[in-house]
Amino acid sequence: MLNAIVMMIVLGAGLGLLLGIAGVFFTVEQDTRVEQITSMLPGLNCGACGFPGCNGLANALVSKEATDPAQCKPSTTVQRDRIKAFMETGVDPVSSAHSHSV
Amino acid sequence: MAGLITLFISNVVISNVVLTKFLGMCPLLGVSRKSSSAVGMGLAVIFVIVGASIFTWTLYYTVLVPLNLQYMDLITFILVIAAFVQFVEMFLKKYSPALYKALGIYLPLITTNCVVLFVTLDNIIQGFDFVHMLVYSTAVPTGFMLVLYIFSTIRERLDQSNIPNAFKGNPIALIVAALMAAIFTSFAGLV
Amino acid sequence: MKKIISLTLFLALASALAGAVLAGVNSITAPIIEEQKIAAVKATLKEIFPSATEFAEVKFEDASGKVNNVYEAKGQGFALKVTVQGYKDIITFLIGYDLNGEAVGFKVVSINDTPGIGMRIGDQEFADLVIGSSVPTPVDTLAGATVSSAAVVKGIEAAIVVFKTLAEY
Amino acid sequence: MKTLGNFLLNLLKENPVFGLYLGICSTLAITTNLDNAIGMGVSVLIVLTISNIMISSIRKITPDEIRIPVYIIVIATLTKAIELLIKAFAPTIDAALGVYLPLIVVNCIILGRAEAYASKNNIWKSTLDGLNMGLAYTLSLAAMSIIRQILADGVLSLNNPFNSTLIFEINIIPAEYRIAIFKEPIGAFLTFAFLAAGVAAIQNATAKKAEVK
Repeated sequence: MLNAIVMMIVLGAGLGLLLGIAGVFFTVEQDTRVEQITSMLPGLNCGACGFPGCNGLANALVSKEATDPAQCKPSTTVQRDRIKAFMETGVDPVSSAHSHSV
Repeated sequence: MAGLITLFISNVVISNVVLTKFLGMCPLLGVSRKSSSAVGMGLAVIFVIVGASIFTWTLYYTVLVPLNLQYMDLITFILVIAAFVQFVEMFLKKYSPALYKALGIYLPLITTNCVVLFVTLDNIIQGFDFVHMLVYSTAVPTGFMLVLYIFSTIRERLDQSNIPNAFKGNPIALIVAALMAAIFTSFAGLV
Repeated sequence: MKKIISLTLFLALASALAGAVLAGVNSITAPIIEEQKIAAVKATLKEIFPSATEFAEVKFEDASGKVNNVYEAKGQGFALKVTVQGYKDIITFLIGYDLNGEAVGFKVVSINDTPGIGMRIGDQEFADLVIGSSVPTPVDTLAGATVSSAAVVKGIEAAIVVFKTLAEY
Repeated sequence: MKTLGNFLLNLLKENPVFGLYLGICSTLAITTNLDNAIGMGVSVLIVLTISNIMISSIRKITPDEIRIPVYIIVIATLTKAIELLIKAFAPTIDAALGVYLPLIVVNCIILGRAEAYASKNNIWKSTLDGLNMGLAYTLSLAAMSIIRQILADGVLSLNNPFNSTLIFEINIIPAEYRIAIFKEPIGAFLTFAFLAAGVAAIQNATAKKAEVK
């Protein structure tokens, strides 16, 4: 029991630290829109859209290689409309709606 | 040596991981639309599986077995795979943008690719030593890449053909997979 | 920096909880799983040696690599668990020899072979062929299922080699 | 009655397996008979529901950057726990499902629902979602396994997984007309392709109807 807990603490902390540090050292500037669209997709990375991963679809959407977020099969209509609105206006309807209400 | 070659060939063509064990179906249906992305994906999977196998095999025999924690295999393996994939992705993005463009973009897809977890678990189930583990973990994704590539070339042509409406897209791809499975069965007598 | 530490701590905490849960479940299930394994082997051994009461796993040497386990039925004979490569998949079977070297039982433990072709080695017909054989006169192959049955026959030959080292035959 | 109708409609329209192609690896692999399909379906149902509950209950304290690793830890823990319990209490299911049991971890349905639903909704809703999706998955597996088992073995049967006694067995197709190929990978792909095409046809038809209206 104790073995298991200690081993998992070490592993979890080790991997977390590794990725955390890597995240600081390896950051690369990216079109922020790609990141924003990626966060609006379901994040399954299932590949059903035909692009390599959610990031791939987001990239394609930004570069106009893909036009319809409905290519992402697992996404809901709410998510699709949000992405569409974001691509047309450059403003995230959800977060801007929040800021208005405040 | 002969045993190793048999192991390699039988896992590339005979007990092909996609066509007989049905693993890695998501990328097969998703990334197989263009043959160039099939090769990129295939190479990335080979790299990740070999890397992840070395890590998990070592972890299992140097940490889990001595501590009598064999039942922690699943959770430690999946964590190691997820971290390894993410680390490689970040590393490539920073230091080799060219390689990242060719292979790296497929990396996030791989964490949820069941072939990776399958190979790492199977290395242990089959009781492989280090060398057999290396051969096995190269052979399985090679078979995956082979099928992915053949599949993508067929699909490029399928796009041009007249298909019943309901079968458009994935259903016809699955029919193609069925035919390929039938063809690959005939390799069975090879070894 | 602060962020890295807090994230790491969260991940470590989550991992620790997971470890605790799994260790808990394992401590409940481990003895039951162990019992199941022994019970499963015992049931098949009992089919081969119905009158035997005591079974024990024995150590052995096998150059062919086909024989996995050997069980001794005290005063009755030996049962050998053998794994071979069939037409496409792996076949595991148990074969029992009494102390006179006569095959007294044959049971396919697991087979995942081509249905319609290889499956026949799991049939009673093949079992009868094997049970009629003995150490000096091993089995012939079964027509129509040559790859699978040839593999099993090779496995039986390997079992005979091991059996000879164990029994004073 | 209306909710049942809605449920069935959703089962066809938003079927996680045949509509969205989620979790198809295990669907193709283990649907050779009804026993395996039910065993796998119920395992996924349990893991999915509990993971939805847990992820929903920690959704406010989970840091956004590491939410995926945290979800993976939760799901992997549950899967291993289920695997150990099945090994202990239903060894026949364990023997039949083999390595596909631990592979539940990478079943896209579970991580997908965690990310798309449970991380954004309250515990009660997430529980319902887990049950709903899990049931749809189980029914899809059952449908596919029934077709394959009848065509390949000519019989439909169900065993009690805890003591492997036969619950029922119906002979449908006489031995000489059985199609053994449906036990094989080819049969799995074909059955899946036709079921998926059927679902697509229904989706197309309802979409057309909506357009006409």
